[in-house]
Amino acid sequence: GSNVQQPVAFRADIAPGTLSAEEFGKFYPKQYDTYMKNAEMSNEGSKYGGSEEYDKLTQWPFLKEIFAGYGFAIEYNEDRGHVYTLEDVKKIKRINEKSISACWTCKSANVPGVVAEMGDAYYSTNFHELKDKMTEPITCANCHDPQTMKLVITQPPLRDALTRLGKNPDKLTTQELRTLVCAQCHVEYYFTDDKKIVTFPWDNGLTPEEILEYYEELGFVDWEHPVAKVGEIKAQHPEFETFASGSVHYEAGVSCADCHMPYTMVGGEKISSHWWTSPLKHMNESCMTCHREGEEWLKERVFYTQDKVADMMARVGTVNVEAIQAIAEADAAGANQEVLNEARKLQRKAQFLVDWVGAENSMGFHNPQLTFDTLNKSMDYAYQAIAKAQEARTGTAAPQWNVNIPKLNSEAVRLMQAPAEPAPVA
Amino acid sequence: GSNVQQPVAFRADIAPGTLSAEEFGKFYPKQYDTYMKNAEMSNEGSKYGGSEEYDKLTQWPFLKEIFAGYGFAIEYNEDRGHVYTLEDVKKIKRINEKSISACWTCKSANVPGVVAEMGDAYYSTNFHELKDKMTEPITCANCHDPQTMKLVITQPPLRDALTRLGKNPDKLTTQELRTLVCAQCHVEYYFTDDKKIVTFPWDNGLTPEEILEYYEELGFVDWEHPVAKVGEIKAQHPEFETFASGSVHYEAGVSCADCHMPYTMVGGEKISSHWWTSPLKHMNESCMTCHREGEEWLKERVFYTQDKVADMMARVGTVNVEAIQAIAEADAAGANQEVLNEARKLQRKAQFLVDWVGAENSMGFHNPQLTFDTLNKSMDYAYQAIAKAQEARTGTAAPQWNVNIPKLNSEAVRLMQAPAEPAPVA
Amino acid sequence: MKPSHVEQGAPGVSGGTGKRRARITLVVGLLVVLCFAVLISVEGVHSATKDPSFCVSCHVMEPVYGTWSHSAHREVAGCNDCHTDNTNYFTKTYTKATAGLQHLYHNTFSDLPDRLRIHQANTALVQDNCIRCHEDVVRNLNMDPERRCFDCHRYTPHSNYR
Ligand code: HEC
Ligand code: HEC
Ligand code: HEC
Ligand code: HEC
Ligand code: HEC
Ligand code: HEC
Ligand code: HEC
Ligand code: HEC
Ligand code: HEC
Ligand code: HEC
Ligand code: HEC
Ligand code: HEC
Ligand code: HEC
Ligand code: HEC
Ligand SMILES: [Ca+2]
Ligand SMILES: [Ca+2]
Repeated sequence: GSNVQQPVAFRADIAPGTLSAEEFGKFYPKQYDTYMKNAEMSNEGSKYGGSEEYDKLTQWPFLKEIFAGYGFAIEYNEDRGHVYTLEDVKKIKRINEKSISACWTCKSANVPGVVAEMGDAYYSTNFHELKDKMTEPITCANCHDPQTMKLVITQPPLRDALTRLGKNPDKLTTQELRTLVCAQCHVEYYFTDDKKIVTFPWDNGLTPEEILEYYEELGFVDWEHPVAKVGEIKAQHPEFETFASGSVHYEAGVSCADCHMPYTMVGGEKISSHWWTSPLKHMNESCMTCHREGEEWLKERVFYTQDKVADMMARVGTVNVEAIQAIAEADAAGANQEVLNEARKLQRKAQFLVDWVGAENSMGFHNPQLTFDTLNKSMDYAYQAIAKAQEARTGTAAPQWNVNIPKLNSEAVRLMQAPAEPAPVA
Repeated sequence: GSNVQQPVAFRADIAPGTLSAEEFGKFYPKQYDTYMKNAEMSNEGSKYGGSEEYDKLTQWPFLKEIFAGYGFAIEYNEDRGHVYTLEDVKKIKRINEKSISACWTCKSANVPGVVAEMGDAYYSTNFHELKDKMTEPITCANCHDPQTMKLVITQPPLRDALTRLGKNPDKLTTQELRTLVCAQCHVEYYFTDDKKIVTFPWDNGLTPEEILEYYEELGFVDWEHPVAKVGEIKAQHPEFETFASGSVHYEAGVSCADCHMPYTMVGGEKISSHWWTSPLKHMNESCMTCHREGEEWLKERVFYTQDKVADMMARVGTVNVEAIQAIAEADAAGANQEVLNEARKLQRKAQFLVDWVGAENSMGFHNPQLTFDTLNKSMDYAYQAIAKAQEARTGTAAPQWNVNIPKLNSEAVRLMQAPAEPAPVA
Repeated sequence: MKPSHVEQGAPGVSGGTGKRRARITLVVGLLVVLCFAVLISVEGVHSATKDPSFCVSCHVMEPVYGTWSHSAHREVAGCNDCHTDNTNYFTKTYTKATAGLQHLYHNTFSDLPDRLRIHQANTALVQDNCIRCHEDVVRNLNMDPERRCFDCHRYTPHSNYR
């Protein structure tokens, strides 16, 4: 590697423990100016995302059905800028008098300090009890060491997860950090049963199927669906997992910051934009360094993927609702409960997978192949649930076809050369 | 445009009507040498394609079930080089004593001349009757005017299709021709009912769904499936349609020849390789002028897509077989025929769509998004067919959920501002 | 059939109308300076502007300079070998002067596009230069007149930069 160090124009020695963005802003006014743009609310340029605080349950009516009995069926909005976190978490109707402080975790720069103070007891403490301690939204302190301005992982759940996976959270490369500072929050999580600690389910791997398997092994349940009578799992904003499990951009070494914090010229100087929003609002900075085709052309490519994902999700969501109804109807008709429970198990898997795609905020762009795959698997499980529910009700099972499928050309050639061999079942 | 015309080194004035590759080869030995490589048989570099003549029915057992009652269930092989066309079409067990000459159409340079001679009567003439006239496999004459070596569309079916769509087959740009010379053969086709003319079903558009719609309007049937008792449509090698309906490479202006006939340095000069085979055998020439990442990296990207497509196709194929069995079982159990016929209609659609992907020879690479979409729609129809068949048998319908889904952020915002409006059904 | 949808991004240069008058005055000024230069010696200007180091005297030219200087072309083709019309002395002088003025104008008023992109109109000129040098290699090929060598040779010579 090169041993030429980039000269750093200026590093203020801000006092450790400083949290307020204004404080940082005094020394880094250019970054601060872009940070203030996070207050802007517009959907300009975006077809499925954007920053207006509109209702996701209106946009995707099937969500209301699959989330029935859970807070997400009451209020669920499109996300907006980092400066709104405190306002939004406080006013959302998902918060009730029994809510716990775990919900503050990704909303405030105060959290790491509070956890250092209170230990794991923080998480299960009543949400309203800690309201006064949460004075800051997401600020510079969430990602930067104030003294050196180096990127740091401050959020305890990510520090824990990395450590569990054998990675030292303080020994990461800059390029890793340019993604992992976002993975502090833009990840799927759950609360442990006992202490309600915010935990990332990454032990089997990062793909939706591996995470589903993790939850199955754990027997984890977020809530009981009142119509399907199924213990369900809720998926949340798995941007990092979707992106990092094999997407073309991740494999090309691209980081979240490359697209969401592009270098911008401000007064003849390059800085990292701190306006975290849809890159479709500033494709020229975000994409056109790497892509030589025109901006309009590239945007059409994004929409080509997103339109297909949105249509597929609409359909898969619908089939998921039908699965819930099929189970409910069979139940009401006095179906065989043993068979019906198999349907319920399938429904749970189907729902987690479609929820994954719905909760992921890029409408498939972060990893198109994986997103299509996940939706298709959801549809498969949902229809299997319907077939089982119908079987439980009518006593008539749908046929099954189980045959080994070689797939690879090498395997087909091998089988042709040894045709006598008995074909094992798939 | 540029006004510097490239000087063309040498153009032989080969007599019109010359068909033999050897004749052309005397004047264009470099291209001829690469053409001779089409005789090479190897699967090197390829996971799902390749040039060995192995059995596709072993590789994909579901194909045998969905093609039951049709020639493709008897023998169906992986395709190989252009020089084998005559040998392969003559020996394939799909050809019987009643086969027609339409089957010669994409196998020999003699065809355009024979059609000029015989007119449309050619197509329905007995296959064996014209055996002696078919002396050449695919040769230079299929794509080149011997006198000028300019690219020309020689195949009558493509000339007809283009003319029908209002495009003059003799007024195409070079870049268009670099794709359309392949579209002479690598396309979905059918035989018209009366004269058995080879026809391309492009009047509604090129996507699998538009082509399915075309066949539905026509009520076209290739054969009767003996188990499902459904009039089925067979899909064939829709490389062009898949590629040209919105793939990232097509929209970037890339042509078939760019990847399958890359420029190669021969003796200090560039020529177009005339070895048509899997580009995974020569990615350095085919891909690496446009793509900067390493060859191995790019190949992994191809496999990332292809592996997911192959797994999905295996699953969707299986569900298609189950749909056929569900219909057969319901029929055997004396089901309501009216409802069962609805199941049959759905099965026909499902089968065409999975067949499309199986018949397309790139395992999804030519257009990943469209391929995933097509497979997912096939699964949807196949499961609907199962549900209908079960309904026909048991009298119990699975529930339906029909709700308008706004999808777009703009639409969600609009609805929130006018909440009173009645929501139309999807 | 759409042969190609690849657009060469046109730099979105915008200027506030209020500043326009002052600018025109300045541009005239610049023109005068340039004409002087021409009067003194066209050759002088040519020699002053022939070296890539002249091009990179502008900040915004650094990335393309950097990528070029790591390319196979560094030893064999300078900026002007590709970016001016090399048909003859007059076309070379003309294209240098007009492009030079444009760049000077934009640079002086610093209404710089975020990402530099070659102007669509200038691609034909570059293309002609590719062919000028590589005639022997490509003499057999019959490329579409709309197609550019650098549609495929996407990273010749500039590559990408972050
Ligand atoms: C591991 C980090 C993390 C935890 C823990 C977390 N959130 Fe969030 N939250 C996010 C991220 C990232 C977003 C933005 C992405 C999105 O909305 O999908 C978000 C968005 C939100 C929003 C705005 C959009 C919406 O959903 O309406 C609200 C409100 C919210 N969270 C409330 C909560 C509540 C209540 C809890 C506790 C049950 C909670 N959050 C726990 C990371 C987290
Ligand atoms: C969500 C994470 C996050 C937050 C919050 C954040 N930054 Fe950054 N910051 C980054 C990343 C990522 C980089 C790029 C670091 C790199 O590539 O080395 C960066 C870079 C910087 C740099 C180095 C120069 C540059 O522009 O690349 C400064 C200075 C800076 N940030 C200041 C701030 C200030 C001031 C705030 C608060 C107003 C802030 N940051 C909030 C993630 C964050
Ligand atoms: C400390 C937690 C946290 C960190 C760290 C974090 N985010 Fe967020 N992010 C959130 C929450 C919470 C929201 C939603 C806020 C709301 O809607 O009130 C959000 C919203 C967003 C949005 C949506 C904004 C819009 O205009 O709709 C984007 C984009 C985003 N984050 C990107 C990033 C990127 C990129 C990084 C890393 C460089 C990052 N975030 C780091 C918690 C975080
Ligand atoms: C190659 C570019 C690229 C990379 C890398 C990338 N994103 Fe995105 N991101 C996008 C695009 C494009 C969208 C879609 C925006 C839209 O639909 O308007 C998006 C959407 C989002 C959104 C929702 C924005 C909105 O409009 O509400 C969030 C949040 C987000 N990304 C976070 C992340 C995180 C976290 C990472 C890293 C784990 C990441 N992104 C990596 C390009 C990227
Ligand atoms: C740091 C480099 C980099 C950045 C930044 C980047 N990309 Fe890419 N992108 C790539 C690479 C590498 C590929 C793989 C193809 C290739 O080799 O060109 C790719 C592929 C794509 C594809 C084709 C994938 C497909 O499924 O069709 C699209 C579309 C795309 N990028 C859009 C975007 C958008 C939109 C942005 C900005 C929000 C963006 N990219 C930012 C490097 C980048
Ligand atoms: C419109 C052009 C066209 C027509 C008409 C056509 N084919 Fe083909 N054929 C192809 C192409 C292209 C391939 C290579 C791609 C593939 O195998 O999917 C092929 C491959 C084949 C192969 C080798 C692979 C295999 O399928 O086993 C045989 C044998 C064959 N065709 C026989 C026939 C027969 C018999 C008919 C008449 C029913 C026929 N073809 C009609 C274009 C055509
Ligand atoms: C399946 C179609 C096809 C067949 C068959 C075919 N060619 Fe070509 N040929 C092409 C295409 C496409 C080009 C590229 C034309 C262009 O870009 O202008 C080409 C180009 C050429 C050129 C121009 C120089 C070059 O290399 O680009 C020559 C000479 C040539 N072919 C000779 C032959 C000879 C000799 C044969 C038989 C041995 C043959 N071709 C068979 C499609 C074909
Ligand atoms: C006249 C009809 C015809 C034309 C024109 C044609 N093909 Fe083919 N192609 C076929 C047939 C038939 C086969 C299968 C031969 C066999 O298996 O016997 C085939 C096979 C192939 C294969 C598979 C070879 C392998 O190694 O497995 C490739 C790749 C291919 N063609 C590409 C192209 C490209 C690219 C073009 C245009 C430049 C083109 N073809 C033009 C009829 C045609
Ligand atoms: C961007 C590059 C690219 C373009 C453009 C392209 N292909 Fe391909 N093609 C591939 C790749 C990669 C494969 C997969 C090969 C494999 O799996 O071994 C493939 C596979 C094939 C195969 C099967 C090869 C085999 O191994 O049997 C045929 C036939 C084919 N393409 C024909 C076409 C035709 C006809 C067109 C234009 C309509 C086209 N291709 C356009 C890259 C391309
Ligand atoms: C369709 C894609 C494509 C286009 C258009 C194209 N080239 Fe190439 N070029 C290639 C490929 C592929 C190679 C590498 C051949 C090899 O390695 O055997 C190449 C090789 C070359 C080489 C030789 C490099 C060496 O290693 O010696 C030169 C010089 C060249 N091209 C110049 C040009 C010029 C000048 C044009 C425009 C007239 C052009 N190319 C247009 C694909 C293209
Ligand atoms: C003439 C140029 C050109 C050629 C030749 C070409 N590509 Fe591409 N490819 C592109 C463009 C343009 C994109 C879109 C992304 C971008 O802007 O880089 C792309 C995107 C891709 C992607 C990302 C799409 C995704 O779904 O992840 C892959 C993978 C890829 N190409 C593989 C190949 C392979 C393999 C070959 C050769 C067989 C090839 N390409 C030949 C221009 C080309
Ligand atoms: C006075 C500062 C300056 C100098 C010296 C300079 N440039 Fe530029 N150049 C610019 C600016 C500013 C732009 C962006 C404005 C635009 O796109 O027209 C630009 C854009 C370009 C472009 C892309 C737009 C186009 O015209 O197609 C090319 C190519 C270019 N310069 C080549 C050169 C070459 C070659 C030289 C040396 C002979 C050079 N430049 C010297 C400032 C300069
Ligand atoms: C070998 C030919 C060649 C040489 C030498 C060359 N350029 Fe270029 N330049 C190109 C081509 C080709 C493009 C267009 C790239 C594209 O759009 O894909 C270009 C584009 C540019 C652009 C616009 C940026 C862009 O990516 O489109 C600038 C600025 C530029 N050149 C400046 C320079 C300067 C300064 C030098 C000398 C240091 C130089 N060029 C040397 C061929 C060349
Ligand atoms: C002034 C003459 C000149 C011009 C103009 C020129 N080249 Fe070259 N080019 C050369 C020479 C000489 C070499 C051999 C360099 C070596 O091998 O070190 C070369 C090498 C190449 C190579 C092989 C090395 C590589 O970078 O891959 C390609 C490809 C190429 N040129 C394409 C182009 C294209 C495309 C253009 C126009 C955009 C162009 N050249 C303009 C003289 C030129
Ligand atoms: Ca948003
Ligand atoms: Ca093959």
